[in-house]
Amino acid sequence: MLLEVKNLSIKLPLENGLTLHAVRNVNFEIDKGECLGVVGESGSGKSLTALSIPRLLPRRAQCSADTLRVNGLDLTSMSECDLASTVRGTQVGYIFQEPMTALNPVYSIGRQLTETMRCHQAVTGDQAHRRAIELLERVGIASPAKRMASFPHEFSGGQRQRIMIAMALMNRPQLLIADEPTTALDVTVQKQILDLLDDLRRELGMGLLLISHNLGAVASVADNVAVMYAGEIVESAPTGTLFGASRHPYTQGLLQSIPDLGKHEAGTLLPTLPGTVQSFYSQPGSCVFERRCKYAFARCGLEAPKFRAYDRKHAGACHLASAPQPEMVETPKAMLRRPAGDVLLEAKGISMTYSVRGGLFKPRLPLKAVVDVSLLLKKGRTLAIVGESGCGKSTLARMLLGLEQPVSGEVFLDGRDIGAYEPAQRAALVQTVFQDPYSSLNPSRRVSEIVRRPLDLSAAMPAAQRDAHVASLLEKVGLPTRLHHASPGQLSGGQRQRVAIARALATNPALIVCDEPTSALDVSVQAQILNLLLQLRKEFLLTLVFISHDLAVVGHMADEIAVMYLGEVVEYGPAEQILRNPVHPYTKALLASTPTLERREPDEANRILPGVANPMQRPQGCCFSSRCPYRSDVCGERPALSEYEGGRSVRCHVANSLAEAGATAKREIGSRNGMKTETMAMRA
Amino acid sequence: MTEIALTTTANAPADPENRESLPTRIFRNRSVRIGGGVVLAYIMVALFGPLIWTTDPYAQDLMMRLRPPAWDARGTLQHPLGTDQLGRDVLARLLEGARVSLTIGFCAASIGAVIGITLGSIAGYFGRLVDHAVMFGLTCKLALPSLLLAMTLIYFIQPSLTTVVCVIGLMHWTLYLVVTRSATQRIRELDYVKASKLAGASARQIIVWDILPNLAGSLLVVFTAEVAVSILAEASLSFLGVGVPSPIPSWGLMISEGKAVMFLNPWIVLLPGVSLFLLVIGVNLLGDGLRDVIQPQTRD
Amino acid sequence: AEAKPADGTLVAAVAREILVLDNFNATSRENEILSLLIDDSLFYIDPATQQPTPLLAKSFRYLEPTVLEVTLRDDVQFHDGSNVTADDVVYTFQSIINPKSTAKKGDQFTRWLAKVEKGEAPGTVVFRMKGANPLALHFLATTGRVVKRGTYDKAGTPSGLDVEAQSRKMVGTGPYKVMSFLPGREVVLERFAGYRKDSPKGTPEIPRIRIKVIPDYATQVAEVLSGGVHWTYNIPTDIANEVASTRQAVFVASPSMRIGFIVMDAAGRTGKDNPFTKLKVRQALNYAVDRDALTKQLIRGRSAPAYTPCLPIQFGCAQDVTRYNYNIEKAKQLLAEAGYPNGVQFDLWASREKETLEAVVAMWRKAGIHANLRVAKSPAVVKARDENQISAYFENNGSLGVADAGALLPNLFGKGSPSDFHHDQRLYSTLEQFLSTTDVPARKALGREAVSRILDQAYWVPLFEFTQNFVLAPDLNFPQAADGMPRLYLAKWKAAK
Amino acid sequence: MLRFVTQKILLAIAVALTASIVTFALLNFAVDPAAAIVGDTDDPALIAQVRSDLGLDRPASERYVTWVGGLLKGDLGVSYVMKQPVMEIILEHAPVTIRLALSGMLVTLLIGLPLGIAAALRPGSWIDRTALSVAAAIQAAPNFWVGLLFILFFAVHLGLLPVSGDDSWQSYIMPAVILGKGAVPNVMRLTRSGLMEVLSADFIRTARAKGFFGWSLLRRHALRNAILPVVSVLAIELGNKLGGSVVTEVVFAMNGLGRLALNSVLTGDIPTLQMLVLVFAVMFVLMTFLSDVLNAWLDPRIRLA
Ligand SMILES: Nc1ncnc2c1ncn2[C@@H]1O[C@H](COP(=O)(O)OP(=O)(O)OP(=O)(O)O)[C@@H](O)[C@H]1O
Ligand SMILES: Nc1ncnc2c1ncn2[C@@H]1O[C@H](COP(=O)(O)OP(=O)(O)OP(=O)(O)O)[C@@H](O)[C@H]1O
Ligand SMILES: [Mg+2]
Ligand SMILES: [Mg+2]
Repeated sequence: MLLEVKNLSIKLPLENGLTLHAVRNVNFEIDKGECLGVVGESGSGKSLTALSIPRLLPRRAQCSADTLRVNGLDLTSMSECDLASTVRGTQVGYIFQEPMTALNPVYSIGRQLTETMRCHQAVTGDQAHRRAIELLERVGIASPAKRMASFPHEFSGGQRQRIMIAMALMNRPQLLIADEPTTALDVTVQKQILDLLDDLRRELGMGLLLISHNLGAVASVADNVAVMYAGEIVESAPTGTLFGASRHPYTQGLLQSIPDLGKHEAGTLLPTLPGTVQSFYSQPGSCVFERRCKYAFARCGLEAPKFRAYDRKHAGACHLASAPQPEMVETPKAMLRRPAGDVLLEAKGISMTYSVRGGLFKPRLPLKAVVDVSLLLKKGRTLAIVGESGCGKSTLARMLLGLEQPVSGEVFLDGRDIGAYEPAQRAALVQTVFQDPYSSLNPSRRVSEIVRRPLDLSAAMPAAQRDAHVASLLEKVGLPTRLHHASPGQLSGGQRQRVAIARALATNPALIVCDEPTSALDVSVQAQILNLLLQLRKEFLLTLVFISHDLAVVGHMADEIAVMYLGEVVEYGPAEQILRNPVHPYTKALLASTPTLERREPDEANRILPGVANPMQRPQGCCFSSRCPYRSDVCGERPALSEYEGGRSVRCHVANSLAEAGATAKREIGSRNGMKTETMAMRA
Repeated sequence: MTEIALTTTANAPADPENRESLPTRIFRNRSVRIGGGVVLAYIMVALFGPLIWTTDPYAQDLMMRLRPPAWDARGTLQHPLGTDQLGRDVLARLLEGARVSLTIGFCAASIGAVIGITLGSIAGYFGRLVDHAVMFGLTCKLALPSLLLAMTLIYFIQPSLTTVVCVIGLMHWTLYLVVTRSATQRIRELDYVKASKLAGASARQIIVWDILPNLAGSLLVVFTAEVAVSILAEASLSFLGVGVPSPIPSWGLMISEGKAVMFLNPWIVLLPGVSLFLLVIGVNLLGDGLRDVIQPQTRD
Repeated sequence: AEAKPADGTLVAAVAREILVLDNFNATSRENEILSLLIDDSLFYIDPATQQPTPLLAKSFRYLEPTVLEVTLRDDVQFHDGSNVTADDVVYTFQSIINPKSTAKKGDQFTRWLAKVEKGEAPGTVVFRMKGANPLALHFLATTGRVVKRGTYDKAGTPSGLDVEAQSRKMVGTGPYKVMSFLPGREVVLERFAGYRKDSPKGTPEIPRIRIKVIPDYATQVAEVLSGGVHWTYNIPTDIANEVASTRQAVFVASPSMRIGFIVMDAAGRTGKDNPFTKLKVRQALNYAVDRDALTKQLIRGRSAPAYTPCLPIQFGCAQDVTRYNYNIEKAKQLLAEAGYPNGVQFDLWASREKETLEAVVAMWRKAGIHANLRVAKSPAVVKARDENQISAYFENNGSLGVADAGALLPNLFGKGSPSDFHHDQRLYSTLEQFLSTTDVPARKALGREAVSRILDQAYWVPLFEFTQNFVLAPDLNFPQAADGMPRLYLAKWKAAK
Repeated sequence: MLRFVTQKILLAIAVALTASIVTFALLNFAVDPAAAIVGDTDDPALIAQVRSDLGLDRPASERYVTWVGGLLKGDLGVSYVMKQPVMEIILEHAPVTIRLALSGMLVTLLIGLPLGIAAALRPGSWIDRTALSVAAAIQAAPNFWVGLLFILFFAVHLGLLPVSGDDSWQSYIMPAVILGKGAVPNVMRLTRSGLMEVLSADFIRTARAKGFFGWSLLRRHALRNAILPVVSVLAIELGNKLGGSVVTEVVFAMNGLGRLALNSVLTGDIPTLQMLVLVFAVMFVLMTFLSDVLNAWLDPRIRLA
């Protein structure tokens, strides 16, 4: 066994005197060349568990384990000095979540790479240098010899993550721990990094501990998966078993609440897990999932279930004798029918250019954040905007909201230029819900004040009625009454997002622009919020602009989709059409990279080229040409947005030939859906 | 050897149940308690001291000059802390001096606050040209040697308590400006400000309702720091003879006037010096404590 | 402390900056002290008699009451080794009275000196005065230094003169010569080897003198205590006493010939209704000051009460005149009579002597005189006075070190004086005569008349004679003089015990 | 880079110009220096003469133009009081202040850095608490008061150091400590917070995961990052020290720019004051420039961005 962890517990004394029992009785092991994926929601103790292996926990953390062995070395009794010289960086390589901050910004990457080797092995600088170049080459950094002298900030996030991987591999470790290595990255890059890790582990025969909150990411790489909840492993099994035949109610709930193309019908309510993850300040005397479990019975509240084996490699902690049957949520048929009304919002060729300074010594340069975007949204419809980070989604949203004036082009709201509205008039027509629930509520005000503010500002409603209206809104978004006058600091992310939604509804607007409303939330909470939005959309007859980088979420919500790349809309049309038969190479790549719970055959044809979308260095001509697998000479010219069948428009020179190939893709998706139904049937 | 704080995902909610309210945390802080106690004690002394110890701080008694404090063999109980070179009661002057120092500290810091916060929020909120203009003003202000200017202004305008307060206030607004501006710039970009804008709030409404309340803590910290700085500035200016005019019993002036006889009568500089020192340390402790509680991330 | 340094250098500290070396172009006391060291004048004031005695001069005689002939010695050298000649003397005084000269002391000469020329006999110089002047020798003694011919010449300037020529470098004739000078910081002097042995000033003993500017008394005192400085003056008595009590320093005091007084607006410059236009009010102020307490208990040192507007040591300053002895009752009564039964109220302006004046104000208060002491920098006081905003202010005057009331009263009470707050025609003419009569008994009578007039009219409140305090290193011997002029060339180190 | 430098120079000129106008206005409208210059004598004729000699009877705006014109020609004016070219006076006084500021800086660093590092390594420990209290005390003790106590104790009582002056290196010891102490809390806190922040940074965890620990971790990965904010403050602090040495120089009777400044105020020596303000302003701008450049040199993010 490469790594054996038995009965690992971690306690954290907090400043307010309590002790957080962050990780309790965790057991797992990894064999040589094997990959264990650990999944769980935020705060479930994944990182602490991983950090405890090379004993990198915070100093005040108290860690105890019956066994903690790497490659036969007992780590529990080792001194700090021995650990540093024999385990860390040599036996165990570690990759951290944040590629932006995990490298020291003031030293060149060459120095950071070579020092890893030189501090452990008697090698010359030259040898280390060569090894570093070799590894950089292997992880896919172009012209590595030249880039050795570069500093971390000169690389993109994906490149930095590759450098981190190279650094972890410098001393040929037996075990590689990757703590959310792709969370901060775009899906296309995420896919590349995960594939790289998978290749490397097979190639080098390393053990890999892959931590993620993204079940799809783990599904594609791991051999075995452990699900953590509130500091405990509640279920562990081989990947196929876990995703196909999970037995713990939490795992099941989690798997169902993730919108998945093809699994959930667009617009239906998602099965949810109520509430949020809990923290424990003492050894729990009950099942940790009891509070949120639909199947909980008396025993669950009295006794913590033992971690027991269901099967040879399948184990879990639950009192239920047999696996519960996953149930489907009924969606009222009315919710699915979305009538299209008059045009509510229209953008005509809007662009936004910022001027940014490249550096202290550099002059300001223009940055084209949004380029020539035209959209049309009818009352009652939902338009989704999707694209990777930095492609201009939020900027576009700000222009649609009238918060910023486009440098060229116009936005019409209800037939009138949005700039021509009085602020109060505009507020009654359009509102927004933001991405980050932590910055969208004023921390120095109470929840009720925050929701009341738009009413006070518009003064449309008599002051006496406002409080009652606020209470009814908060009721509608499902915020418990006891929190109506709480300050935002006391709310969880999901609750905050509910407040933000209530605020958006306060002036009873026709249009709500949601800028990534769920991307900061855990999957179980994400499902709650998506459901809430779906319900409200019905009840208030809302028109939505829904922004996201997650194609699956978009697919679930949208009637129409606009795919953005580097500020341009590259594909725009009805949702099913685009998801079923993407035409633009970028849409194709996006779809191929979106993690799903099944293992998918690598789609070599649509493998996007490595690189980054840098708005400061836009390629000549087609904005996607620098990463496009179908690139040819014609791409040096900017393609026009041309119409295709089904009311779809695509901005690509080779769209015609790709549309042909779409037929095959359609069939593929069809068969996948078929398989899906099969599995479900089997479980039933 | 070193401690690393685990960066939990920034979004992990602080456990709601285990958050104490800000006032509770403030009052539990040891620095706040000690510093606050000292400051409170000084305020009490300044308010009520002269009512209890009614000796006139300006009355001279030429026969009773340079008496040491009562515990010295040559001291008298009539002047518990002795007398100065003009035979004035040191205790009475110290008590009066507390009024002077506190008045100057609080008033000057408030003047600075009004200037700095106004400029800072305007510059931070509107950005661009306004910001450039304010920042240019700030650079000029920083470039001008403020002590030198303060000396010149006070000396030539006519040294008086009001002049000193105004000039010191005028010299100490930069920190407020910097803090307000950067916080405003940061908050301006936050989503809740955009939400307010979208709800139709005007710039003034946003600054007053959304931005400034969130700065209250930081500004309070700056304010305490500036109170200490102003008190010290007044003392220094008075010491140099270009501050509060005599015979007003400013501690700095008392030290300046007493320094010639300090070799044999060290209490004459020690007493006002210690009073000044303790007050400033109290204010600073209070400020540090507040900062620890209010902005734990920037904890020193 | 073992103060005497190995090389015998005397370190003297002065509070005010010495900015120029040339005493013609300076007005401060520090420059006078320095000038006595580096310059010899035609005459000098004998510290014992306070009378002018020939120094560079061999002898003198009046050819006429307004024509003075001075015979020069032929053995006097400048610091550069050249001899002092009649040409040098003529050049010196002709330059200073040149109407285009801007030298600060020029005024003091042009007031009485009309022309200077070479005498008929070799080595003689003739001074032609504007009128008979009883103080001519005094002035030549206190300010009559001699420079080398051509020193101030500078072509191209409007006057053809450069009054700053000796500001930084000095070729003098005194017992010490300037080795180095950092304006505002220090002057280092060294004994002048070529100084004539039989000079009445004597041969200095101390080889080097370093005059340091230390602006602060406390620092000066600390320096003396720690042995870094051996000579300081003007230290307030309190401090001096204290320091002396440590036995690490010695306190000596001498008279100063500097009188402190309060000027009241008898002329109604600030308005006809001001209380000081009433004689009784002015008298009340005079009666309500306990000068003895002031000098004996507060100022101390060699301070003495002043009952006359000049000092007893000064010629012409009669003492058998009206005397306002401390009498509160009388003061109250006078106030009541003047129509101020509830007392008077006014601002008393001053630029120095704050503590003393606070004591005076406290004394007055007992008689119902409520003065609000306003201490301002002297320019501000002067400005306010010249703009007629001041009805009473404190002033002091050192009579240029001349022991004669003629060096004091006409300057302050004479017509056109900025401190003329009386506009008394009778006094003007008395003083005019006092300054132009050379006959001794007649002058004495005129002096008495002026003094009594001033006192009878109570134009001033004379207060006290300043004390001249010195704090010295214990092993320094430094003789005092009645005029309070520090003569550092007389200092000696005491023999080691 | 060229742009950056030009911009900074333009800014410096603008700042200096504004500063000079402000000072000129303050000084020339508020003050009549003639009386102050004449000194003890108060002969109105003499004052009037001085006034016209100095050209003070001309309108202030005209004088300002003349003054700036002089500056451009390299003629910085002549002191009213000392009758010496102002630049000469300033150059004469500058060495003392520069020496003082530099030695003060040294004191600041020698105390501030080690304390800050020690405190950051053991947050919450007695070292940390002591360091913080020391910083608080240092900050609260008024310079002039501590200076007097130092003189009282070290110079007069113990006779170890000279009371005042600037003629030997010993006479710089006490003033340097006094001047240096002011910035100690700042530097200490910055070092402490900088280092603590760095130590909790992700890249330090990376370095630990690579097998670094203890001193080598600190030296190779933490210190440089932690020092960055300190460096930029130091340059500004040096500028402050140059301009803020008035009290120290007065207490220790040192002939530097600070005392020159006080004297110029007291004597109404406007040309010197104007020049001093200008010199300090230019110095400040220079120092900020220096701090920017230093930062850019130390921090590749700024250098190469
Ligand atoms: N240094 C720390 N101090 C206090 N509490 C901590 C610390 N580090 C982690 N925790 C707490 O321990 C629990 C588990 O944290 P951990 O970082 O292991 O979660 P995670 O599963 O990695 O979450 P995420 O997905 O957000 O990274 C959380 O409740 C967290 O708040
Ligand atoms: N105010 C601004 N000034 C300068 N550049 C900006 C500004 N706002 C956005 N940008 C730049 O414009 C580009 C688009 O930004 P935008 O926030 O719209 O992207 P996004 O698609 O919302 O990204 P994310 O998914 O990370 O939220 C980015 O390169 C960003 O750096
Ligand atoms: Mg984590
Ligand atoms: Mg965004």
